[in-house]
Amino acid sequence: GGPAGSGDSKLTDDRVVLGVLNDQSGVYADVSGKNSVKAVEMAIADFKAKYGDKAVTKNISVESADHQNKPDIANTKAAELYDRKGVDAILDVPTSSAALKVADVAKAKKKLYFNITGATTALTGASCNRYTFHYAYDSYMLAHGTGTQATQQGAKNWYIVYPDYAFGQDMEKKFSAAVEGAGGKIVGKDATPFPNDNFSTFLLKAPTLNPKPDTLGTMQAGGDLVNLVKQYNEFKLRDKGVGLAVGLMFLTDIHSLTPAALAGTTYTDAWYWNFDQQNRQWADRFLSETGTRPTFAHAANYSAAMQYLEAVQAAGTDDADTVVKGLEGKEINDVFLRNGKIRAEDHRVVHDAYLAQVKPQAEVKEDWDYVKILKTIPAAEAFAQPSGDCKM
Amino acid sequence: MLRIDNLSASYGEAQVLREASLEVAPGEVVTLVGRNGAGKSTLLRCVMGLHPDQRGTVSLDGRDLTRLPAYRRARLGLGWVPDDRGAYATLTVTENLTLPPRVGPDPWSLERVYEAFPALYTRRDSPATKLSGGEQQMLALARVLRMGARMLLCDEPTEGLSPLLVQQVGDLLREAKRHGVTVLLVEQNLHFATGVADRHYLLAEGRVVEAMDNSEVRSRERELLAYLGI
Amino acid sequence: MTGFLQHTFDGLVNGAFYALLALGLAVIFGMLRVVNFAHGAFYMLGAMGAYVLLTEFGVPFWWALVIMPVLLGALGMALERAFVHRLAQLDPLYNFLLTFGLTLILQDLVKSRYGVQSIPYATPGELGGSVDLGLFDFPTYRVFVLVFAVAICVGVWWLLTHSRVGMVVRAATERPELTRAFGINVGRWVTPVFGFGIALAGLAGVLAAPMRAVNPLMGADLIIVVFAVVVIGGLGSIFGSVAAGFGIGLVQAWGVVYLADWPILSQTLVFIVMAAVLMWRPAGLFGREEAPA
Amino acid sequence: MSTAVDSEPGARQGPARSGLVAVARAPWWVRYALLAAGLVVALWLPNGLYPAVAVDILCWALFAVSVDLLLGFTGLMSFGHAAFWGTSAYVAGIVAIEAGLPFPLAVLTGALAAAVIAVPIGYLAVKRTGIYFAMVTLAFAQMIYYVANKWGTVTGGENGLQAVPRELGGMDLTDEYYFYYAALPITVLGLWAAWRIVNSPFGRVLVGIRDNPARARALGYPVHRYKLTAFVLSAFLAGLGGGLYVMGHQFVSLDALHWTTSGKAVVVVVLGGIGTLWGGVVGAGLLVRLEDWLSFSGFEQIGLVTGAIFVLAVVLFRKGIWGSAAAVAARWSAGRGK
Amino acid sequence: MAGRALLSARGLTRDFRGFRAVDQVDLDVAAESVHALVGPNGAGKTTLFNLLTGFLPPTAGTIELAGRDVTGLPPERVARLGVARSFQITSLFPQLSAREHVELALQSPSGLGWRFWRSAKLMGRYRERADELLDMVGLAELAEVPAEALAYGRKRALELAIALALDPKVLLLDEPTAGMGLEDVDRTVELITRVRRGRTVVMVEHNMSVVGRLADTVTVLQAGTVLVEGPYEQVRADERVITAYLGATDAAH
Ligand SMILES: Nc1ncnc2c1ncn2[C@@H]1O[C@H](COP(=O)(O)OP(=O)(O)OP(=O)(O)O)[C@@H](O)[C@H]1O
Ligand SMILES: Nc1ncnc2c1ncn2[C@@H]1O[C@H](COP(=O)(O)OP(=O)(O)OP(=O)(O)O)[C@@H](O)[C@H]1O
Ligand SMILES: CC(C)C[C@H](N)C(=O)O
Ligand SMILES: [Mg+2]
Ligand SMILES: [Mg+2]
Repeated sequence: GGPAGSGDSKLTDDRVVLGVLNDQSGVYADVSGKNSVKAVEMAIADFKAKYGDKAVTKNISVESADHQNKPDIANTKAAELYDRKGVDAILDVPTSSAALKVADVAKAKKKLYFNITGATTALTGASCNRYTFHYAYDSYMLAHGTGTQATQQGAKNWYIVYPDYAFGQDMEKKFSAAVEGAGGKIVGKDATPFPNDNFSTFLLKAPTLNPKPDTLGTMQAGGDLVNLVKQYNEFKLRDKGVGLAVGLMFLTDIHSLTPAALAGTTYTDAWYWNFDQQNRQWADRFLSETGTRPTFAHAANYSAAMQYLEAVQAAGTDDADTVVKGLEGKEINDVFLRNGKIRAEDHRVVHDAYLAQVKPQAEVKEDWDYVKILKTIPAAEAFAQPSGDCKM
Repeated sequence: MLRIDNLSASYGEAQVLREASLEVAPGEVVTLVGRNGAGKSTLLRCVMGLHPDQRGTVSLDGRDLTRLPAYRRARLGLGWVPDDRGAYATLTVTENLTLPPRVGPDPWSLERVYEAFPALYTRRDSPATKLSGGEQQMLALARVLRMGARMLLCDEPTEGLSPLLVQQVGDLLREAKRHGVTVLLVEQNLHFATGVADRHYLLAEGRVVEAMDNSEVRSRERELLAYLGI
Repeated sequence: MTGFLQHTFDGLVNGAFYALLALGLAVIFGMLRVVNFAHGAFYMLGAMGAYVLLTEFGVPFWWALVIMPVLLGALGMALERAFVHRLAQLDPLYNFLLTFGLTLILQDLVKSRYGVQSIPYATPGELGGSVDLGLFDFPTYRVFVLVFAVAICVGVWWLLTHSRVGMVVRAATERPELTRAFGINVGRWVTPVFGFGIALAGLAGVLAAPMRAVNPLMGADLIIVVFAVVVIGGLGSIFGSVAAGFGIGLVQAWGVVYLADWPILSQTLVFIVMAAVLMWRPAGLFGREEAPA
Repeated sequence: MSTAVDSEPGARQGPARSGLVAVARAPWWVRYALLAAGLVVALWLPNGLYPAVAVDILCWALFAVSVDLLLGFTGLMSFGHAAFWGTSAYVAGIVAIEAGLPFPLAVLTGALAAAVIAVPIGYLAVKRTGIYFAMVTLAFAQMIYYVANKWGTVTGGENGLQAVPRELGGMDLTDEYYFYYAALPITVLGLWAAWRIVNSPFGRVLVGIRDNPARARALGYPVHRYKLTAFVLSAFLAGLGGGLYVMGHQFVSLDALHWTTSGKAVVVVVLGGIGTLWGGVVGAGLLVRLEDWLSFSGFEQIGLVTGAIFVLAVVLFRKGIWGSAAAVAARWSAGRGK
Repeated sequence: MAGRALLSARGLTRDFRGFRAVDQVDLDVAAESVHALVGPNGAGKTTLFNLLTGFLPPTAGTIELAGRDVTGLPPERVARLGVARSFQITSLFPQLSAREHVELALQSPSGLGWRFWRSAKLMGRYRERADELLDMVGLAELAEVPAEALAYGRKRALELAIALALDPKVLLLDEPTAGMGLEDVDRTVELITRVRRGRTVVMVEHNMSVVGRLADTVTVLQAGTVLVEGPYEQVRADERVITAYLGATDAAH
C-alpha cells in the first residue's frame, strides 16, 4: 500500500545506510555479532529483489561497528555511525547499558534506532524516545514467559540467583513478580558477582534452604550461564530434586553447553528457527550464508532492517520523523514478527513469544535443532502494557 | 700465568684503560696500585670477561680468553673478589659459599672456611647482605677460596676490615700463595701490599706506567703515597 | 554446622586455584624478580588447551594434565628467551609491563580463534560422581582438585628449599654478572624456571577446565585477585603465597555466605584483608621485613 | 626477599631515565617553537579528526601525564590509576546531574574527589615500592571497581551514569566540536600544572626519592609524605582527565574503573616515553587515534595490536617516542657542538 | 670541648630475628667532641648508627638528643633535629650531579621542597654554597658529573659533602675514609678537623691513625656491647682491645 516509490527519491543524501552496532568480539559476539550484519545484508538483498527499479533507491548499504559491550564505546561509535558514515538507522546493540546510551545518541541526533538484543524495559519506559524502537524481546517477556509458565506447570518453590547488575536485577524483579503472580513462592534469592565463574557457594546453599526449592531460577547470561549450568550439573542438583529454569538463553548458549547439559530446561524464546516452514526456509538461507543456524537476534535484525526499508519505501523519504510516523502503530507479519505490532505509545514491538524446552539428547536428530516449542505465548500477553513512564 | 696485552676499555665515550699490559707468573702475588678512578677495578672486570667494551688480549696459561664468556673463564680457575663484595641478598651466607662450583684442585671445605672465619659461622643463616661491611668482605674472599680458584683477582679485599682482620687476610693470601695460588691484588694499602706481594704495577690514566718490586716500593713509599693520593 | 563445613571445604577448593597460581607467581618472582602479569593468560591457555586437545585430538583429561603444562612450559621458555631475558637487567617494572602486553596478545589470539563464548569441558568420567565425606558429600572432582593441588604445593616447596636449583636461580636473578663470574651459565638455569612457573599456571588451568567457565577471559580478573593474595602472603615467600591462597579461598567462601547482607563487603573482602595486612605488615604476612630505607 | 628490589638504589636501570633533559637543554627558540607547534596542533585537532576522538585525546593526555608524574618522576608505577580517573568521572557526572553545575566546576569537583580517595589509598600504597606498589594500586582500584558495581543506586551499576549534562553559562555544547574548545583550556591548565610540578623544588626532591629513598630520608625528607603528596597530585590530574571524559561522553560506566583502563594509561606513557611528561600527550594522541581507526576498520583484535605495539615498545623502544626523539635531538646538537 | 652529653643512649638494644647485633649499649657523646666508634667487623657499629639516626627502631633502650627523647623517630625527623649521617656503603642519587646532591641537601631544612607550584630555578640560591662545599671536599671540578660516573673515592667525598650541607649539630660518619687513597685520607682528616668546630662528630673508623688524629673519645664495641671506652691512647694500649681488634702489630697504618 501507500504511495509507490518513484525514481526521483527524496533521500537526504541519495542513499540509505543501515548501521549494525553490536558486540563483535566479546561475550555476545555469537549471540548476534557479525552474523547480524549478514542478516541485515540479506534484508537489503530481499528488499532490492522485491522492489527492483521501483525501489526508493538502489544505493543501500550496511556499516557496522564493534561496541565491545562498553557503553562509552557504543556512544562514540553510534555518534560516528550517524555523523561520519551517514547511517540512517542503527540496529542491534546488545547489553542494556550500551543500549540505553545509544538511545540518547539517537535522540540527540534525531536518527532512528532499533534495539534488538538489549533486555532492559527502560528502553520503552523512562528512557524511551521518539526515535527508538525496542524490537525483539525484553526482561518482562522472559520473566512472564518462563516464570509464569514454569510455576503453573508445578515449579512452586523458587530459589533465584541473578548477576548483580542492571540486567540481572531487572530480571530478578520481573521473575519474582511473575512467579508470585502465578502462585509460586520465592524461598531465596542471591545476587552473584558479575562476571563470576564460581557458583559453588550458591549451589551448595540451594538444597539446604527451607522449604527446599524445587526450581533454581538463573538469570545469568552468556559465560556466566554456561558456568552456572556446568556447576549445577556437577553438584547434581537435579538429582537432589532442584530443577533448573533459565531466564535468558540463546541457541548459541545451548550449542556451547551441549543440549545434554541442559536437557529438560525450559526458557522463553522470541523466535525459533525450526518452528515452522517459513522460519526454516529463512534459516536454511542463513545457514548457507554463515555456516550456522540463526539465533532470534539474527532473525530480528533481518526483520527490523526489512521493516525500516519498507517504511522508507512507503514514505518515499528517509526523513526520520516521517519514517517514525509511518512505523508507529503498524501491524506486521514477517519471518520474525508473528502478530507483530509497533506500539505508538512506547515503541515496543510486540509479537508472539514461545515457551521452549531443551530436548533430551536422544531426541536431538539434527545439529542445532535442540529445542521443542511447548507453547506459543500470544503477542497480547507476551509483553507488558505500556507503562506510564514513557514520555516521548 | 696471566698475561694482559694492550688492553683498552671504555665506558661509553670515556676511555678508562689505554693499552695496559702486565704479566703475573704462576705462584706470584702481584698488586696493582693506582689512585681512585685509575681503572684498576675495570681491569679486573676485563680479565673476568665482564666488561663488554674492551680490546686487547687476556690469556691464562697461554690460552687466549678473549672470546670466552665469563662463566667459562671462571671454570678455568679464575676467582674474583669484586670491589662491592658481591654478596647475594637472596642467599644465606652458607648458600653464598656453596653457590659457586669448584674450579680448582684444592677447594676449601665449608668447615675450613668457618674455622678461618668464625664470624661467618655465627651468621651462616642470614641473608648475606645483612652482614656487616667487613663480614661481607670476608665472605667474598672465603667464597673464591672455596671454589679452589688457581688465580685470585682481589679488588681491595681489606677495605673496611678491622686491623686484626687485615692481618688475617694477609695471612690467608700468604697461605694461598704457599699452596701455589696466583694472586692479582688491587690495593690502596701499601703496607699491606708490600707485606704480601712480590711485585707491584702502578696504573695511571689507564696505562701501566711502572713495575716495581717490594724494596723499590718501600724506598719510594713517600713519593708513591703522594702520587696515589692526589 | 554441616553447612559451615561444606562451605569451608568449598572455600579450600577455590583456594587451591589461588594457591597454585600464587605459587607459580612466587616461583617466577622469587627466582627472576618478574611479576608475571600474563599468569592469568597462561592459566587460560591451560584450560583452552585442554579443550582443544580433547575436541581436536581426542586427548583425554589425564593426558592434558601432563601435556598442557609441558607445552606451556616450553612456550614460557621461548618467551623467556625472546623477551623476558632481555629485560632482566632493567627495573622489574619492565617485565611487568612486558607480560601485561603479552596478556593482551594471548587473550586476543585465543579470542580470534575460539570466540569468547564459554566452552564446555566435561568432568573426566572417573571423577564424575561425588564422594561421601562423612557429614556431607562433595563432587569427587573437587576433592581431587584439592588433594592434587596440595600435593603440588608441597612438592614444589620441597624442591625449592632442598635442591640446588632454587639457590642458583635466585643468585642468577639477583646478580647475573657476578654469578657468571663464578662459573655458572646463568641462561641455562633461569629459562627452565620461568618455564616451570608457567607450567604451574597451565596446570591450574587444566584443573579448572572441568569446573570453571573455559573462555579467553577466564584468567583476566582472577589474576588481580591472585595479586592481592600474594601481597597478603608476601610475594617473596613461597609458603606465604600458598597459605594466603587457601586462606583467601576460605575467607571468600565464608564472606559470601555470612556477609550476604552486605554485598559490598563480601565482594571486596580480599582487598579489605589486603589493606589491613598492608597497614599491619607492609611486607605481607610471611614476607621479610625490608631493610632500613 | 623483598629487600633486594626495594632497597637497592641504582642497582638496576630504572624506568625513569629522564628524556626531558635533551629538550630542556635545547636552545630557547627550539623550546618555544615546539610549544607553539603543540598549541597549533591542539587548536587544529577537531578539524582534522572526528571531534569526539579529539576530545578523548585531551582526556587521555591528562591521564597519561598524571601517570608519568608518578612513574617517571617519583619512580612509582601506579597500575590502578583508573580508580582516580573513574572516581572523578562518576563524581563529576553525579554533581552535574544532581546539582546542574557548569561543567568545569563539575570536573573540578570530580578531580578533588579523586584526590581525596587518593589519600587513604596512597597512604597504604606508598609503604611499598617498585612492583609491589603496582600490585597494591591495582588491587585497590579493583576494589573501587567492585564498590561502584555494587553501589548501583548511586553509580547506575552496569548501566553507568547516563545523560550527563554539560552546562556552561547557557552555551550549547551538544556538538563535540565546540565542546573540544571548551575543554581545551582545562587540559592545557592541567598539563601546565604537571610541568610546573616536575620542574619545581618539589619535583627535584621526588627525583631524589625515586633514585635513593634512604638517602633522601637521611637528608631530612619525609619520603612517605612526599610520595603521598605526589600520589595525590597525580590523582587530581588523572581526575581532571576523568572528569573531562565523562563530560565528553556525557556518560560513564564501570569500564572507567577497570584495570584495563589503568593498564592502557601505562601503555600510553611507555609508548610516549617514561619520564618525558610530553611523551604521554603524544602517546595518547597516537593510541586513541589508532584504536579509533582499528575499531572502525572492523578489525576485532584491538588488544592484539595494542599488546604487540606495547611488547615491542618495552623490548626495543623503551625510551618511547618522545624519549627517542629527545635522544636524537641531543645527539644531533652534541654533534653540532663539536 | 667536652661538657654535657649531646647525644646519649641508654640500654640500646637491637635484635635481628633472634640475633642481637647491639646489646645494652650506653653511650654518651659529649657536645662538640669527636667520638670514634671502633670494633671488629660485625660488632654492631653500623647498626648503632642506624639506631641513632632512626633508620632502625631499637628493640629496647632510649636515645636522647640534647635532652630530648628521640627514640623511635623516623630518620627524616632525626635529620631535621640536626643529625646528619654518611653511609658506610655509598648511597647517592646515581643520576643527579654532584652539585644537585648538595643543593638538595641544602634545601632540605627550608621547606622549599614542598613548593610544587614554584619554579625549580629557586634552588639556584643554593648554588654558591654548594660549590663551596664541593670545593671543600675536592669535587669542584666534578660538580656536573652524575654520581654514578664518579669513582669510588669521589663518591665517598660526595657523601661527606652532603652530610655537611645539612649543617648538622651532630655528624655521624660511617667509615669516611674507607676506600680513599692516602692523600684523600689526609684531606678528609683535615676537613673533619675544620668542620668539627661547633659540631659533634661520631665516626666509625678502622683506620687507627685517623682515629688517633681526630678522636677525643673512643668507644670500642665488640659483639654488640661496649668493651672499652676512653681517650685514644688509653684505648689503644688496652689489652682487651688489642686481642679483640687491633691485633699484635698494627698492620693497618
Ligand atoms: N658504570 C660506569 N659508567 C661510567 N663510568 C664509569 C663506570 N664505572 C667506572 N667508571 C669510570 O671509570 C674510571 C675507572 O673506574 P674504576 O672503578 O676501574 O677505578 P678504580 O681504579 O677501581 O678506582 P677506585 O680506587 O676508586 O675503586 C673512573 O673514572 C670511573 O669514573
Ligand atoms: N638488617 C639486618 N638483619 C640481620 N642482621 C643484621 C642486619 N644488620 C646488621 N646485622 C648483623 O648485625 C651485626 C652488626 O652489624 P653492623 O653492620 O652493625 O657491624 P659493624 O660493626 O658496622 O661492622 P663493619 O665494621 O664490618 O661495618 C652483624 O653481625 C650483621 O650481620
Ligand atoms: C544477553 C544479552 C544479549 C543481553 C544483555 N545482557 C542486556 O543487558 O541486555
Ligand atoms: Mg675500584
Ligand atoms: Mg659497618
